[in-house]
Amino acid sequence: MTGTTPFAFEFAPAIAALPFVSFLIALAFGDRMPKGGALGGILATAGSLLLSLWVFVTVSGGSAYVHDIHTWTILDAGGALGDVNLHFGLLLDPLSAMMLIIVSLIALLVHVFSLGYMNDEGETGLPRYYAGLGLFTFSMLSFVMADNLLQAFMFFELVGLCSFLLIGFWFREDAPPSAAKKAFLVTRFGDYFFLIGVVGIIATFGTSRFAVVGDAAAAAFPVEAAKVLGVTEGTATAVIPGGMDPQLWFTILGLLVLGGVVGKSAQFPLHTWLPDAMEGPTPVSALIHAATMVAAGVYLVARMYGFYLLSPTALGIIALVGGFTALFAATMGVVKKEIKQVLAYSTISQYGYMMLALGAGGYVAATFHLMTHAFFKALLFLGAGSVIIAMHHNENMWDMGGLKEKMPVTYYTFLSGSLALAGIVPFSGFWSKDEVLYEAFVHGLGTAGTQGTLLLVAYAFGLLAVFFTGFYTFRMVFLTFHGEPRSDTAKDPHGVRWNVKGPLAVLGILAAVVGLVNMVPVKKLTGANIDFLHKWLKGPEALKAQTSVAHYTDGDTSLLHEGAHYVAGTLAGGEVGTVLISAAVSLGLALAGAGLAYRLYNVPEPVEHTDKLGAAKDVLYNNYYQDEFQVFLAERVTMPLAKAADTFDQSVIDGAVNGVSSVSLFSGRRVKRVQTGLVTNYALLLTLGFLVLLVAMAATGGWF
Amino acid sequence: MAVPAEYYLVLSAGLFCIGLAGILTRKNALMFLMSVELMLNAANINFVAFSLYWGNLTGQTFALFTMALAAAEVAIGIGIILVLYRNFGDVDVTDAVGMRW
Amino acid sequence: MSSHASLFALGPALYLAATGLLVLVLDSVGRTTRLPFALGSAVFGVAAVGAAAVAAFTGGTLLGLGVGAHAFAAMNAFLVAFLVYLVDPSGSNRLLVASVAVAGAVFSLGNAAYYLAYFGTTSDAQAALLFGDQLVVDQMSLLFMAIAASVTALVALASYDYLEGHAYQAEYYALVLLAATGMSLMAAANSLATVFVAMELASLPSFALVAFLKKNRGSVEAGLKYFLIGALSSSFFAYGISLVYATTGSLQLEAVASALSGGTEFVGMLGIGMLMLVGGFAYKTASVPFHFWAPEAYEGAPAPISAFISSASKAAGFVIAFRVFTVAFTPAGLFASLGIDWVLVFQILAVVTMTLGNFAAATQENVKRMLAYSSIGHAGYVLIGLASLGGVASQGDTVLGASMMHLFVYGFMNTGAFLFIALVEYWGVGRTFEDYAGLGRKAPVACAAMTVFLFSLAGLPVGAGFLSKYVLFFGAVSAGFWWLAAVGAINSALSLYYYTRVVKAMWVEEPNGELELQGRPTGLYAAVVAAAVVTVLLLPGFFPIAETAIEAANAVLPNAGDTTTAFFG
Amino acid sequence: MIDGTIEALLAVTLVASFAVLVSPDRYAAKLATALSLLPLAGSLVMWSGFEPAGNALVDGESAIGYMSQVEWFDLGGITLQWFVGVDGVAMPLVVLTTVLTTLALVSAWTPISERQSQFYGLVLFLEASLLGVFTALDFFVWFVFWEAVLVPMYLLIGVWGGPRRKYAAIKMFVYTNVASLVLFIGFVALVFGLGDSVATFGLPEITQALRDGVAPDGLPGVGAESLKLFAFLAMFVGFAVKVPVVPVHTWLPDAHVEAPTPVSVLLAGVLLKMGTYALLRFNFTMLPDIATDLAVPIAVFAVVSVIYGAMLALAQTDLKRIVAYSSVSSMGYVILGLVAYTTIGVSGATFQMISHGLISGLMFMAVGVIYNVTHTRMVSDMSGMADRMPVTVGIFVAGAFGYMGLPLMSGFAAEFFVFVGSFQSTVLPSAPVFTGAAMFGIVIVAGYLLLAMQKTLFGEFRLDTDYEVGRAAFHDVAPLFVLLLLVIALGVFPDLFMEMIETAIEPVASIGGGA
Repeated sequence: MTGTTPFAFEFAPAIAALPFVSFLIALAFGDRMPKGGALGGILATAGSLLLSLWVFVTVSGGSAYVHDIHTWTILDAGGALGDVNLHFGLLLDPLSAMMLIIVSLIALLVHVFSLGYMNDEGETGLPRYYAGLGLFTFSMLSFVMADNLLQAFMFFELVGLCSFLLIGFWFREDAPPSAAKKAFLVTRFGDYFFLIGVVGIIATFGTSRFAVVGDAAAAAFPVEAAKVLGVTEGTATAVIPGGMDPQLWFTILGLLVLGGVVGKSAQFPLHTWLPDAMEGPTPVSALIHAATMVAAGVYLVARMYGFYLLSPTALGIIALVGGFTALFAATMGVVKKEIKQVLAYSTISQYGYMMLALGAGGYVAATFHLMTHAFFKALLFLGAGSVIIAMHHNENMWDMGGLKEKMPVTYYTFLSGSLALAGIVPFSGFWSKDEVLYEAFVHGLGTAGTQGTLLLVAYAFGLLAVFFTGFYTFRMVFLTFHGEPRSDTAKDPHGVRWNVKGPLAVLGILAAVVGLVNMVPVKKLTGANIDFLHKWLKGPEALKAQTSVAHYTDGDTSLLHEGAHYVAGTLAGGEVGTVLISAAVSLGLALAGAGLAYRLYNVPEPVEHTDKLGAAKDVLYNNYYQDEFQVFLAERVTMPLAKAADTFDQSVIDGAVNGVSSVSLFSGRRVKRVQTGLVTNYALLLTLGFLVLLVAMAATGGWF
Repeated sequence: MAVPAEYYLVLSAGLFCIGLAGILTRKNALMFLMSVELMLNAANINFVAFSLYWGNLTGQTFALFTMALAAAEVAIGIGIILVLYRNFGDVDVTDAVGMRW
Repeated sequence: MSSHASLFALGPALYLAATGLLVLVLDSVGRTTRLPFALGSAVFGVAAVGAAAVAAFTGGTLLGLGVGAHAFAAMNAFLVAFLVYLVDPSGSNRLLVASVAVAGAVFSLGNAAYYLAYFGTTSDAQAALLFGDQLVVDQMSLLFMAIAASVTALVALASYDYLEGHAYQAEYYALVLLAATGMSLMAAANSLATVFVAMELASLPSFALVAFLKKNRGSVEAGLKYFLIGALSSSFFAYGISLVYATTGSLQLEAVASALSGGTEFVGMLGIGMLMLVGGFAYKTASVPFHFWAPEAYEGAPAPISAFISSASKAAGFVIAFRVFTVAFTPAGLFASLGIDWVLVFQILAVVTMTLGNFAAATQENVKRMLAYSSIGHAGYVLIGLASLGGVASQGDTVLGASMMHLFVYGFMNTGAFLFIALVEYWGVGRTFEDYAGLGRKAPVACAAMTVFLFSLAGLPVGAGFLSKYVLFFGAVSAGFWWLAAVGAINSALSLYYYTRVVKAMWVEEPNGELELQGRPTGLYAAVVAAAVVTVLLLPGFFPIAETAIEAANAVLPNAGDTTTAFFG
Repeated sequence: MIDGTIEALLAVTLVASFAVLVSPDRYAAKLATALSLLPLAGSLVMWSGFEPAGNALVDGESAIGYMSQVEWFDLGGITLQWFVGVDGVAMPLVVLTTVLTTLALVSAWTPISERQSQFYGLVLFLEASLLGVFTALDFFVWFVFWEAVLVPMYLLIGVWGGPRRKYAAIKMFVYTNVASLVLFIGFVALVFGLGDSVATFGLPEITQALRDGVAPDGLPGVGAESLKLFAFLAMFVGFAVKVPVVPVHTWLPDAHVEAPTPVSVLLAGVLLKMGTYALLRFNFTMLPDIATDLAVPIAVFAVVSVIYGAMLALAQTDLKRIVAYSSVSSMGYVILGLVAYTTIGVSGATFQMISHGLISGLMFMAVGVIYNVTHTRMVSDMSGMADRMPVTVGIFVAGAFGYMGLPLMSGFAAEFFVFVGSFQSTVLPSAPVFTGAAMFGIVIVAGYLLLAMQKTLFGEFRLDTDYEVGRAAFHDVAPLFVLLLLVIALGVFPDLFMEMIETAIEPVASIGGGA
């Protein structure tokens, strides 16, 4: 940070505060306001967007910003750590600036879209809806701007709450509350590990700051960790429990935090909540369950990437989980009937890619894919929302067909998003996904030993998933828009208004072109310096602090090399050849998938071809029985255990308590029988008692 | 001191036990009362005997007290036995078992 | 000081006796002629004033103060009686005799309090020894005289309503007062002879009082059992005295102690004798195994008499036990080495008594009988005071004092509880827990008072019973007998259960059927409320009681209190 | 030396209690509520003017605010005294008590229709006793108040409770009384073991003596170390019942289920804290060496309480029982924080007392408001309550998330502090393992609360009543709202209490040798 604080940063807290105000307004006065509080939300998110853009511009001008806004509390940890300052703060750097724009933009668009999806459809409870959106936007933006892990965790949980509230928006029905519960619970399970991680990091380092910008006095845990491992020089302050090997301990901490990531970003095995979350209103799915909240996990890994880079094991696991999830979810997407279900599995799959990228050292690739995916997936969801409006809230694709002519705007924008999702050049998804796969490929090739093998396996998963992605995407497109209408509503769909079409148009364009910001293959081929995103994330020269991507990726001294020991390799054709081969293979697979979909489903009267899958069909329909497994865990293991505990508690523990009382009363009833009522008995007992005392005294007194 | 003190003790203990036995075996309230008198007199024997043994008058004086009190006790006792008879129609102490446990 | 002068120190006892006689006199006077009485009263009053004048000349000594106080009190008592008589010469004597009885008891109490204050404020105050050391008036005597007097006052006050419609009321009060006299003398008894005589003086009227309701089979049965067991116990006691006398040749307690200070060859005889003495005390205090009379006597007797016997009589029984064992059979260690470990006997008695009392009380259906058993339980608690004397010697005064504190407080809370029963009997409400259902709504004040008594008995801090019980446990622990305290604790918890049953019945349960209460008997109410107020006030005002009790214990324990002589000056 | 502040606080509350007891039923509710504002205001004034830093027991006079100390009487060489005052641990609890009492009184307006003056009077009496417990610094004074709490509690549950109120009330009464007796004997034995080195029952003096390394002389037949161990165990058992710690917890669910709403609020909100407060004051401040020796078993009890309590809550079908068992679970965190012996852990535990007081109060009140309308608390009986009572349900949901430890609410702050503190404990072997195990509670708590909410609050509205189910009255909802705001305020600004707590805890934790 140079000189005085740029003006934009002074206003940065308002980015989050504005939606919070809109939340309060919607909550308090929503039912007395036009549009149920939507206008406030639109204004607030628009304001946030503008401020985000301002911050973006300021950051690109070479400034970054860390600022403590509110000291939560200062804990006295004693010993080496001393006072632990827990606070809410801002970290504005290229990564967060980019993410701010994504979030506020999509939030704005979703607010607008909701006018069409919710207000125009005459929903009740709109103030609650917009309050939820406002609170979510606030939480998400605060999460993005967090300068420490604790704050990140807090808002990570809060977005979970908003997700819960919005999934369960239609609480009068049975399915949404159930889905909401599941969403919160499954992510909570992940957050459990995350929280241990946060606690562990704070207990280890005495701070949970992500980065040090400007202020050298403050410590940041990735920096300290690197010092402990000797990757960077300096004296570190860290308390490792039980004299554990620091490397191992950091890996454990990283994996614990990863638990939250896996939950929130719907990675295997905690992905099961996301498809259910589609019970929520579609704009919510677009905002929360596609573009932003689900991205929080990935964003978090990127945020503390410097820490993960110190642990090759953690990285390997991230890559493997990501690659596997990408493939695993994609296969499930191919048999789904509801349009939103397809998109849900697709979302899981795409976040798998991002995780793969992060695990493979592709920091920029992951971030890039995060951005493009945010746009095209939000677009697809909103498009699906438009279709759902048209279909009177029937989501079954087998009831659709031929909507292309009836709703051209929706169709073309949806197509744009689909092309991006499938990874067809030159749509945005191609560029980002290509880079993801490329990173995994080259690092897999170059890195020796198990690490490299692991990356190659993950790469293979990802590559295979490309084919399925192409297939399910276009199966969806063809079933929805092409062929003959297969139901009465599809013949005469409900129209949509500007408030639906507008956001679609914006996102449609973005989905098509946003990939151009980072055309790495083109750069490699032509040498043109058009990897703008790389440059952006790397930050201006003034900003090459620990947060910047340069530190992660550039050269032999980068953490990627020093910490994770990743080395880039190439195939026979050198770098350019590798780029080309990689791109060609993935594009080819995508086209193959799309082509298969075209053959099977782009017909007037498409039929299900799932029978050809044989035994695999049931498995896929049932999502690999993952839900069943989790339900089994909940209902057949946990509940009986709880009931058993309850029985034990009531019978044994409480039984003991009641037993003491019963025994006392019982002995009381026995004892009082001594009092027979016969005075001669009393005389006898009295005499006997006296004799007993006499004998006792004589015995102890040694009279005999 | 012709008779050793132990003999008096044995005598009084015997008397005491006889009285006690009477109490334990008799149901008639009057017999009960008489047995109590026997026991008190057992005490009196001791007092008188050991008064002699110790050479002071304390024991003898006390024996007088005991007798007076025994008389008072009997007076009260007879009164109670009287109302017992009126209420229960008998002087059998085992009749009065209205309260127990 | 001369024994004649110090006779006034026995004032509390004398007052009770005098009042008892006065009651009889008044009663007869009312029936025959009034004038002699009026004249007699006036003469008494003048005599009292004269005595006061004598006091003025001899001021400064215990004697002088004593005369002055008695004179003043006597004058007042007689003037009150006289006035009552003059104002309502033709009315029934009922109110009169009751008032006189109450007044006499109150004066007795005032007297005791006065002397206690004297002891408390005079650093070199000496105990008064009377009649060749046969009687002693020290703080312990006075404290227990105060207990007897306060219980008597409450009982007399309550009896006014309770006896409505009964014959022989004057005799009733006279018996109560004479029994109370006996109890006061028990407190002062310093020889086995006076102990025995005083005990009989207390017992004999009590027998008659228990059987006072001549046409009530319960009352008669109670009287019979009380009498029979009492007679049996007193023969045990007399025989025990004779054996002790046989061993030591003496009845006066200090003389017994000095005779035994070098040990004795008649260990067996002495041991049996002492055990028989224990039996006598156990009978008087309703301790196992001489307790069998208690449940029936308390249940069958008129409720005020139950209150009287279970509070005052029990306290009197304890005071002689305290005195005999701390003065005559001391130090405990000597007797333990002789093979007569009386502390052990009291430990056994304490444990068995409290356990039996509380366990039997827990399952009663009749409230009065429950209280009877609980009274046995409390005897067990108080026995801890004697049972802990063999431990840390310097803490003996704490634990013995704690026993006295408990008895003092017990005198109010237990009396109050039985008087509440009297109130309920007056109303004709049944005797079982079920019958008490919903009583709290009909008679909130009385039930609130009863709640105070019960919780205080259970050791909850709504009354001084909390402090006295915990000081007792505290003392036991301090003397090293934490296990006695633990047994007490178990029992205390159980007692909470059954006391609460009454509270539950009164406040929690719904009334079954029509519950109509006839009348608001002023005397009963006054007695119950007074007892409750004192019980509560003693909680913050516990200090004087504790101080007095510990000093009293200190005075009788020869080797205790070395570390605890410094009290608040 | 009499400061008069705390005396005034106690006296005002007691007088208010008696005034309400004798007032006519129809004025009792409003009168009690109005009068309860006096101690509330008093405690807030005390809080705002509170300055001392340090622990009342360890740092002595300088750490005690509003101190009064007068000798009362002497007992076996030990002087009993009137000794009251507050430090950074007691002050928040005093505020908690007054705040919750006022709110509980308001929440009683609807459900309590019979014998109102008695009810409100007893609640105020309860408040006075509770205030006494938290301000007393002499053992005997403390014990008087400690036991005095039971009396109004018994009556409040017994008279105004549910169908099994008699059983529940007597169980609570006797169970906790037994515990008191045990701890009494343990503590007194300890004090006597100390011999001449202590002359009073003043907690600071006893603490000082033990801290100065005065080894108890022991009692006849009991050595010094075994006496300390014995005293520690006796007190631990005694307080554990009150907390309650598994396995001596079974009185609590019964008491909660039967108690009327306002009483449940105070029971969960304040009474349980008496146990943990006492554990902190007695066991952990006075006998740190024993506490650290026994760290592992105590931590096991803590973890078992957390997990087992949560599992029990999962199995319940009565909303109140769910919240009751979850209290058992939450109080386990307090024990964990205490045994950690780090400043953060013990402070966190103290903070959790406050936080749990507010949140559990909120939850019980919310369940009560729903019950006022539905007349049932069985999960299976109702569905879709959100349809009819949107505001109440909204606050219920917020409170439930607070219970789950949602950030920016006090529960998260408290649990987080406890976790950090116990994680870095040097006293507790394998501290991270214990911490991690206990933390699993946050998953189960989410499980049962979400499940219960799904079944009762959401879904289609269904409730078999012969009357129209309407919204709750304003005065029913208002206290909920206030509590929610407080929970959030403490979640965002934990330093409202945390700072003063930490200054008071630091000397304690440093005894334990923790970081």
